[in-house]
Amino acid sequence: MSTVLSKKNVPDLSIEIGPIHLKNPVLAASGTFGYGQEFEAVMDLSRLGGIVTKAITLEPRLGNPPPRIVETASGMLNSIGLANVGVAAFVRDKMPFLRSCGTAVIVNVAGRSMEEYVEVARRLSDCPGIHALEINISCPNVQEGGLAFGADPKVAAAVIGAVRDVTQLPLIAKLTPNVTDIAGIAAAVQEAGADAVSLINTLVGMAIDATRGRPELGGVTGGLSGPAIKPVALAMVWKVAQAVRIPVIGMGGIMNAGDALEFMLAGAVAVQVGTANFVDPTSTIRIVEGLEDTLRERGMGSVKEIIGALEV
Amino acid sequence: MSTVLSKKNVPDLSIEIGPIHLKNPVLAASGTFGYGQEFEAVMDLSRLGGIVTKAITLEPRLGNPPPRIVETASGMLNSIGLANVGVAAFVRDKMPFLRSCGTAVIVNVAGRSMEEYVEVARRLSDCPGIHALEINISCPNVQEGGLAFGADPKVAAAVIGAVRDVTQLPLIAKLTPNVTDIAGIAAAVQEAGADAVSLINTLVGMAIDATRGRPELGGVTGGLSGPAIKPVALAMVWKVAQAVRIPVIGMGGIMNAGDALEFMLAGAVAVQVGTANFVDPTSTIRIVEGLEDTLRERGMGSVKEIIGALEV
Amino acid sequence: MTDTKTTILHQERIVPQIFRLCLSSPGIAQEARPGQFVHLRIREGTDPLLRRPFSIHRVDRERGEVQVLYQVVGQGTRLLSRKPVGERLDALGPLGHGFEVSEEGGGVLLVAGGIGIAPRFFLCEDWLRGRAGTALIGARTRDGILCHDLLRSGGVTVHIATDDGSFGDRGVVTDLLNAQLEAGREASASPIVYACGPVAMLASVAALCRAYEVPCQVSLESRMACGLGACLGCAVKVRSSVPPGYEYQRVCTEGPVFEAEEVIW
Amino acid sequence: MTDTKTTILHQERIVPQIFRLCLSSPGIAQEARPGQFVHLRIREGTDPLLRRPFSIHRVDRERGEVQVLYQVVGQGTRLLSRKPVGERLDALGPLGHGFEVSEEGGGVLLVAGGIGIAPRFFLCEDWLRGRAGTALIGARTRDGILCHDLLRSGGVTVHIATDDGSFGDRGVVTDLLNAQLEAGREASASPIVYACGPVAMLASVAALCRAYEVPCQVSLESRMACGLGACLGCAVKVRSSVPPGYEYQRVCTEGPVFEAEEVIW
Ligand SMILES: Cc1cc2nc3c(=O)[nH]c(=O)nc-3n(C[C@H](O)[C@H](O)[C@H](O)COP(=O)(O)OP(=O)(O)OC[C@H]3O[C@@H](n4cnc5c(N)ncnc54)[C@H](O)[C@@H]3O)c2cc1C
Ligand SMILES: Cc1cc2nc3c(=O)[nH]c(=O)nc-3n(C[C@H](O)[C@H](O)[C@H](O)COP(=O)(O)OP(=O)(O)OC[C@H]3O[C@@H](n4cnc5c(N)ncnc54)[C@H](O)[C@@H]3O)c2cc1C
Ligand SMILES: Cc1cc2nc3c(=O)[nH]c(=O)nc-3n(C[C@H](O)[C@H](O)[C@H](O)COP(=O)(O)O)c2cc1C
Ligand SMILES: Cc1cc2nc3c(=O)[nH]c(=O)nc-3n(C[C@H](O)[C@H](O)[C@H](O)COP(=O)(O)O)c2cc1C
Ligand code: FES
Ligand code: FES
Repeated sequence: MSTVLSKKNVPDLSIEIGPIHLKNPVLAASGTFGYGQEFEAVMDLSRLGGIVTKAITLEPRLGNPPPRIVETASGMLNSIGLANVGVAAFVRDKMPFLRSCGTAVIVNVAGRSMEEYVEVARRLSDCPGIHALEINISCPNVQEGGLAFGADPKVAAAVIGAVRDVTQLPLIAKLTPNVTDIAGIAAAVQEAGADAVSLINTLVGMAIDATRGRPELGGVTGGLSGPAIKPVALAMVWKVAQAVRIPVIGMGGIMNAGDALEFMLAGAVAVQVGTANFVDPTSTIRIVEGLEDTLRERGMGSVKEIIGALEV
Repeated sequence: MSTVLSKKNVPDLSIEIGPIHLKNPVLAASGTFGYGQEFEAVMDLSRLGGIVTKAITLEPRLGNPPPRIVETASGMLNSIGLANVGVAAFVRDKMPFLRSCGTAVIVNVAGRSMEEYVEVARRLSDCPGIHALEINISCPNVQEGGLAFGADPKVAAAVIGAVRDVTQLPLIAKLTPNVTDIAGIAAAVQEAGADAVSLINTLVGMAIDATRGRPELGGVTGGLSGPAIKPVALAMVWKVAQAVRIPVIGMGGIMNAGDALEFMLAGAVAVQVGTANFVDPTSTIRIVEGLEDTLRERGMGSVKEIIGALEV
Repeated sequence: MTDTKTTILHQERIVPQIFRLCLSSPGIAQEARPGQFVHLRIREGTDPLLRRPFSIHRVDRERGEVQVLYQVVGQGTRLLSRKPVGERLDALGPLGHGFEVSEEGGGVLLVAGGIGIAPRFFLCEDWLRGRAGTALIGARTRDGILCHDLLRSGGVTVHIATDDGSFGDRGVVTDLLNAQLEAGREASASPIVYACGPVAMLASVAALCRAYEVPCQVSLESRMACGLGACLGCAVKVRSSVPPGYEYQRVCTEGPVFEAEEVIW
Repeated sequence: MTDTKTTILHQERIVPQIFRLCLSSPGIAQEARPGQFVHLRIREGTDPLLRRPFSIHRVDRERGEVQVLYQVVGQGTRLLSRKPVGERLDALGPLGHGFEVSEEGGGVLLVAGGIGIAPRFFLCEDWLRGRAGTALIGARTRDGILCHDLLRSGGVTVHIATDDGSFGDRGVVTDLLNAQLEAGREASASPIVYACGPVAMLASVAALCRAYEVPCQVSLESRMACGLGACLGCAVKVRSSVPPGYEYQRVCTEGPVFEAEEVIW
């Protein structure tokens, strides 16, 4: 009897992103959680819905010259520039730990060319323990490609289509907000075979040191993230959720469970938490707990009841 | 002798926006300063570089249903919806006061159709005391038109071209940030005869009341303004200033003289101050004073020395 | 209108979540009229960004003091409640269009729900001295009933209702109003009603007053940015004689006090 | 690593713009090593959003206390300086890779510019007890010379230089270092140098040490987001044996203390 009751009191946080089953809808966002290990000392990683890795490219990349970050009002700009160990070292040195975390592993894939995306995806397909690939066609911090791939629906679809051909892994297309019509791009990657879309990546932004008359960032412009961009992210998630059939993963400025709820009400099946990890490294877990509390308070059995439940 | 010295100590803040001469580069932004009169009790309006009015349409407009505003992290969303008295009442009831303010008057023009823009501009051309028209092809808060006009370079150019044909007044095209390539749109309106561009209007955003599961705004989505968007605005101003020959007026999250300097370093000839007027109604004057102090500290004779002086 | 760096003279918690804040501001104290509000900048920096509006609860013109009675409902009011005595506070005010108090009619009926009592008090002090006044105060529980002692000692007849019956009658404040209006009708004494409180309550009060053909002024709230009439953010829907039959007015300028029958609820 | 709600035990202004903050945090006090830092969340809300890193200045392991010595340079440090005793502060730490202290060599030379003295002090207390140590402290004026008394009473020989000659020698701290290294060469005693201060000073110190072939560790600063090695935001350029001859390392993880000759200035 008591087990039944207590079972009833634990709301079901699990969700599906196409073929991927997640124990809860809270993922750590790419580029903000390293390769997972960096947060091991402060939290139990197995409580996460999943970890999205820093972008992986074919060769190791050093990234952009410093300064790489600067704080802005309720946000931050970064111009890290896809610094990463490269796919070979990732598979060899980082995957063993990630595989052991007890949570879903989603690898963020970036490239300078269509061929690079394809090759990275192909190599990751052979690596056990990867639950999905997030194809980053939206990074604003690299000169060649990156943003260009995600800003045009045809090019975006071509990249996703090409990657689709070489891997069985579920594909999540990560979209850029720096476009006129994000819903059109979402629809295009859906047609090209994406299993889900995730949005938003950072907004292009800039900060200037007025005293020295120079850009604050080594990369001159950077990507804006954090609470400042939440309203923009939410509007785009809502728009995209109405435009596509595939699941939408929402992100942008999520700091707490209330923010996560807003994205899920707007139609996101899951959320990613980025900048918040820097402010409070246990943000993701606080959000999981907060969602659980909310469901309990509202007497809801499953987090799925919230998805897209916004009354307009 | 002393007059010469003191004269030398007063830096020259005046600037030109194409054919318009302004006593200083600080304007109150459209929609945030009413028709000027609302701020009369708290400040000396003649100290402003200029006032940009709330958008004027052909007929009076009631605007969107409340709630019309909601605060977000370091910003706010508005869905006012171009509520205004209409061009006839504006000319009759609002211009007499504006004309007497001792500052430049720029009228923000909006419309549902190309014809409406043209007709409003035509009627304003006959009204004395207007220094320029700011053609608002970028309002995100109206269903028909508004955003659509500013999101496509061809349509944007067509609107500006059509208005150009009916008025001798200097034309400032106000651009939306909700596009993939704002520099392309700036170039298009330049070719169509705009004397200047101003940017950015608000970013499309949304907020949700997670408790009630409803949008916070009566208009569902709204326009994001305030310090949160400053990095986005600055990046766009910098980009556009490099892409066009006509003067650029920068805005988006300017709260103090330091912010204004950042925009001018990035290439803005003048700035507009919007949301800051709500936080401190004397913001514009504080910024004028702050610019003056900065020039004096740096021993600069004219504010023009700062424009576009960013070292990248 | 003055935009002055006021100083916090004292601040006390009256009941859980409700605070009384006393500011030194001779300019605002001098000019303020019942029903007007002050627009407070909670703290420096950009979070929270906008000011917060609060009715003027009470003024002491001689000492140049202004009081606000407020409830902690979110980040801004929570931060306000933690401010120490002596701190400076940026206040804009007095703003808005207050109560219109007519000298005629059969007495004044004040109706207040919860924190809605705040502006009511200034009204009593300022205008009622010596005149017959009745205040009807409602809240969910005993803790929500504020200022009744002060009102009584000011010569006002006070009736109280709480949802749970923990103080005064069990019921809602509109029950009290109904009784008063009914009694008034029997006595052919038509009062003026001044109401402030949650929107649902105000709508009921307005409906009752219309039914009894009694004039009623309500004090409305809405989210505000400028507080000066410039942003049009605080719009409220009111009747209009021209199509489409309604228009929007600004709570900060045409209001916060409106004739109840003008408002479209 | 602990992420603990610490309490402010005391906070005092030492000279204008420089404050000493003492936190209760047994966990951090226990684990901290010289050169490591704590990452402090300045206040709730989103402005400022990110934490601020500060070197651990001193710890009292028995009492579970951690001290930070900081200079007010912007919004975050200004807000920190206003925090009252008793307030909770969210601290992440100890973070980073501190000084490597070798047991050999001819004595220890500490070089500090301005607020760069902060981590130096912990180093002295923790590692130097009984060993020969010399501290070279530089600042623009007298007011910038900190902790010299404390160091002296800890048995450290202290030399001071100020730009304006208001305290110690007139000149810069690298002049003092030059003299020390020259004297050391004559005595064939090669010291280890530990340096902390503005980047320009560190670069000069590194150049001098290289010229004298003396090992040198420098403590670097950079803007930080996570402090945990995850964001790659705190990158600093260091030499690498593989093309293109350099790479980026993380100040929060591989640093803040680096071998001076690794750093590309
Ligand atoms: C003319 C006027 C007079 C007022 N007088 C008083 C008063 O005397 N005492 C008092 O306690 N409160 C009064 N209010 C309400 C008060 O302004 C809000 O409670 C306050 O702004 C909330 O700020 P917050 O940051 O704590 O809450 P937030 O975190 O901003 O919001 C918390 C909740 O309060 C709601 N809210 C926010 N701002 C307003 C607003 N301006 N009006 C109504 N609801 C709002 C939000 O929608 C949300 O549900 C008045 C409002 C107006 C417009
Ligand atoms: C490992 C490490 C240890 C440090 N130890 C100390 C210490 O013991 N005592 C001390 O006073 N300061 C120390 N600092 C510097 C301190 O972190 C900054 O002064 C502080 O973050 C500034 O915050 P703010 O909000 O007051 O200034 P802001 O308003 O953020 O900036 C003001 C100025 O300081 C610069 N700045 C901001 N953040 C940093 C940063 N992280 N590093 C360098 N410059 C920065 C900005 O570019 C700007 O010019 C340390 C920094 C690092 C990385
Ligand atoms: C420091 C930093 C590095 C990032 N690196 C990547 C990346 O490598 N790949 C990617 O797809 N997104 C990257 N992002 C974007 C985030 O994953 C996320 O889309 C964005 O920050 C918005 O979410 P937030 O506001 O919660 O941070 C990065 C963001 C930050 C702040
Ligand atoms: C309440 C409000 C109303 C606005 N109305 C208009 C408008 O009528 N026409 C227009 O071109 N821009 C309008 N804007 C946009 C501002 O003029 C400005 O472009 C934008 O707010 C960014 O500047 P800021 O961050 O300084 O506010 C409005 C902005 C706000 C906040
Ligand atoms: S709050 Fe701006 S018009 Fe009322
Ligand atoms: S601060 Fe994030 S990696 Fe160093």
